[in-house]
Amino acid sequence: ECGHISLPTSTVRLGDSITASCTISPNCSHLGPESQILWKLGTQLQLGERQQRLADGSQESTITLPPLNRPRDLLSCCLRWGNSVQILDQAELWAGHPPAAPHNLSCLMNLTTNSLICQWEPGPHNHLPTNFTLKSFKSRDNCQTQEDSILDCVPKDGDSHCSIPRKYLKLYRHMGIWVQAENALGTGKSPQLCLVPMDVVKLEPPTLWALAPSPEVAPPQPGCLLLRWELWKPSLYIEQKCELRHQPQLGEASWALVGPLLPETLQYELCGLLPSTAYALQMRCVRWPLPGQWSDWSPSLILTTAQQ
Amino acid sequence: ECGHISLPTSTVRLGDSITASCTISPNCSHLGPESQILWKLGTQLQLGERQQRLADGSQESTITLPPLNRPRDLLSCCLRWGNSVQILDQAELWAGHPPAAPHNLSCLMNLTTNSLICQWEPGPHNHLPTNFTLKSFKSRDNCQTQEDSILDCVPKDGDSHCSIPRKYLKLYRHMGIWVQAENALGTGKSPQLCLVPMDVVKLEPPTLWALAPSPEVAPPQPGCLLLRWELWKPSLYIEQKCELRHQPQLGEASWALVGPLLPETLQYELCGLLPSTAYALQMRCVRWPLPGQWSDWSPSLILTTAQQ
Amino acid sequence: TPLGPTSSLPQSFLLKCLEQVRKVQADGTALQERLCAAHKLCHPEELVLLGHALGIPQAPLSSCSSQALQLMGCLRQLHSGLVLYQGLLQALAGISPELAPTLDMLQLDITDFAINIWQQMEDVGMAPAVPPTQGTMPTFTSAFQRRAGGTLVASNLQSFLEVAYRALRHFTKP
Repeated sequence: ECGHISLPTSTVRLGDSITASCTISPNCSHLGPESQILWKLGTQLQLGERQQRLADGSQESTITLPPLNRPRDLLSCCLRWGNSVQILDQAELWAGHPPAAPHNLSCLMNLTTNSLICQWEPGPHNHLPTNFTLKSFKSRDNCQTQEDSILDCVPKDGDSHCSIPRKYLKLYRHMGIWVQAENALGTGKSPQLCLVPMDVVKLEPPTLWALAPSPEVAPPQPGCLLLRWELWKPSLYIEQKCELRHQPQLGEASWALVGPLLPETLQYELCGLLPSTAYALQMRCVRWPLPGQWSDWSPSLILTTAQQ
Repeated sequence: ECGHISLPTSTVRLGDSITASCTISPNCSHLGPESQILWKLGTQLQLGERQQRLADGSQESTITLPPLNRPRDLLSCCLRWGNSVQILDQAELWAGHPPAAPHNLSCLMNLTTNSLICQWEPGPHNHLPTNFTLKSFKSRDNCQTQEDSILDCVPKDGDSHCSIPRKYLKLYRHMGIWVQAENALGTGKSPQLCLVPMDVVKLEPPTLWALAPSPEVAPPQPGCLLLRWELWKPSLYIEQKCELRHQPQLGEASWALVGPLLPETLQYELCGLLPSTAYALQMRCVRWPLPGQWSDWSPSLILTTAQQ
Repeated sequence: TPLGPTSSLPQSFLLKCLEQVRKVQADGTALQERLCAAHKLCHPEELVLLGHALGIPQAPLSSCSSQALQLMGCLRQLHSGLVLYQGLLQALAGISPELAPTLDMLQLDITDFAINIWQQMEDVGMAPAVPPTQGTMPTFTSAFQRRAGGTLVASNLQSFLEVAYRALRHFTKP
């Protein structure tokens, strides 16, 4: 090797400085006895503080660089050769911060993909290549003790979410989950969540239908509407309660809430409404009596009450 | 095994028939001495032509099925047991045709993905699971002799195109290419193409610009237009010739062709046009003098000639 | 919240069991529907003879039947029945590419359910000293036998779960 840069580390905090040394071996052909070693940081040529001849005849230059203020820079060890400057070795310098602890970690159990999807906020950019890993373990108690090995879920590059497939989950057991951010300067850990996948199931809203009058179904009273609804199919096995809200399509009317309602009803008469008025109806459900998360409100069903 | 169906083959041509036999072993518990073996094709129950007791005490029934007219069917060997019919074995029957030879094989060298993309027409559906493979070999001469091993390019399920990555290609050498279709009844081969990847490069059209009058550029004469164009960047290393066509935006006017034109022109004056008339201008290029494929025509550039 | 062996178990545990029974039933129904659609194996009663020949074991639930309803005995039988079905479903591995995902889901949910019961029995100090084993499993030697076996196992599982559901329903009534 003609020239070799040695560095204590190639990554420092922004604003820190680094001392580097470069050794030019004697057998670097065409080398004059007192060749001057030069340094290039980015495009700026600099002299080292000290250049000395080592026992084996090689030349060594040492330089303490100014505080690094760019996340990435190239340091070159050069030699004046005739009227050109020859690059003999090059090193990448990184400067940034240790990763902040990721925050706002939240998880939802998706019944369609059958996976636990967790997302988080990575925190401020630290200028360094940073790996995020979603770590989890199963627990028999409230996540005080770890029942088996830690599972790593590695998100795609740049993503701040990761999904744990069904086969790694125990749907009715506690699991501890946190996010770990790691770069060359350190590690940041989010606070640990302790959850039971089934308790964070993300339900899709039920489907609301108008009940058309038919021989079996008498037309609704004035000021009433006939409805029926069906649970989201993949959640049929989950016992739920639901809520209905309605709002007359008149200016700034507010929502009125009706509930709790049974999850499956073939025919429901909603009364106490204004006659011949268009109403927006929405419904949502939640796992109950076992813990769960409310689904979003269903899309609006617009129905008009009969005349007086 | 209680019952076992044996078949000469599980795939025949549509309209052919199959002779099957089913053997019921004596240790099939609850088996009466003269239990009757029945056959079910799809949902239709049938008796075998012959049922005989074998030396080892097992019963064997043989049946010649009617000509198969459905691509897929299920043949069941059954036993009357009390007043129920018990299924003891089941075999899948496939009926179809040997694959037709794929045709209209054509290939283009894509300079963006740097791969040779070939497509073909699979030919009529043969009702059987059929695998298509694009096969190719490199050749020193006009594909008479094979220089190295055959490369298989397997398209995604159901696709009729496959792309051979750059690292498997010798861009300036001949290669023999064909498509092979294979199913349980046979193989179909397309005619073989012999091509040189660079001779089938698919060029993107050049980009046409109007030349705005400026101090250096005198405004165009009446009945003339000032243009410039640039080759498609990834094809700059390829020597090309180009053609321009223009069409006045007047009813059913036809295209007029101007060419051959040099691939790179910073300033071109197109004259002989009607004054104060809007013209649609398009350009295309081809590798030249080496063989190549014309690019598509570029999108239209609409320019209006100056007044008289 | 540990409880003495005589009093009933935590309500939330029993509600979770009911939910898990419904979930496994839904998985089982999906498997039955696919076996019927893809392979025309829609009636388990057509496969009884084959079932005898294959030697498909059934799981006893005597302590869960209305005549001799006994909570802990029922849970123990329910748990060992689930362990048996875990083994039967493993023996069906390689049933067919189309059915594999459905079979995997059923296995995962049964395993979850079995673990929950076992750990609850441990928490109340009622777990048997030796966990139950699957016992000898039938060997399915052909694709057809795996599909026929799948139809029989799925059908037996539904009846097993029906009995368990009624018993658990009874135990959850306040």
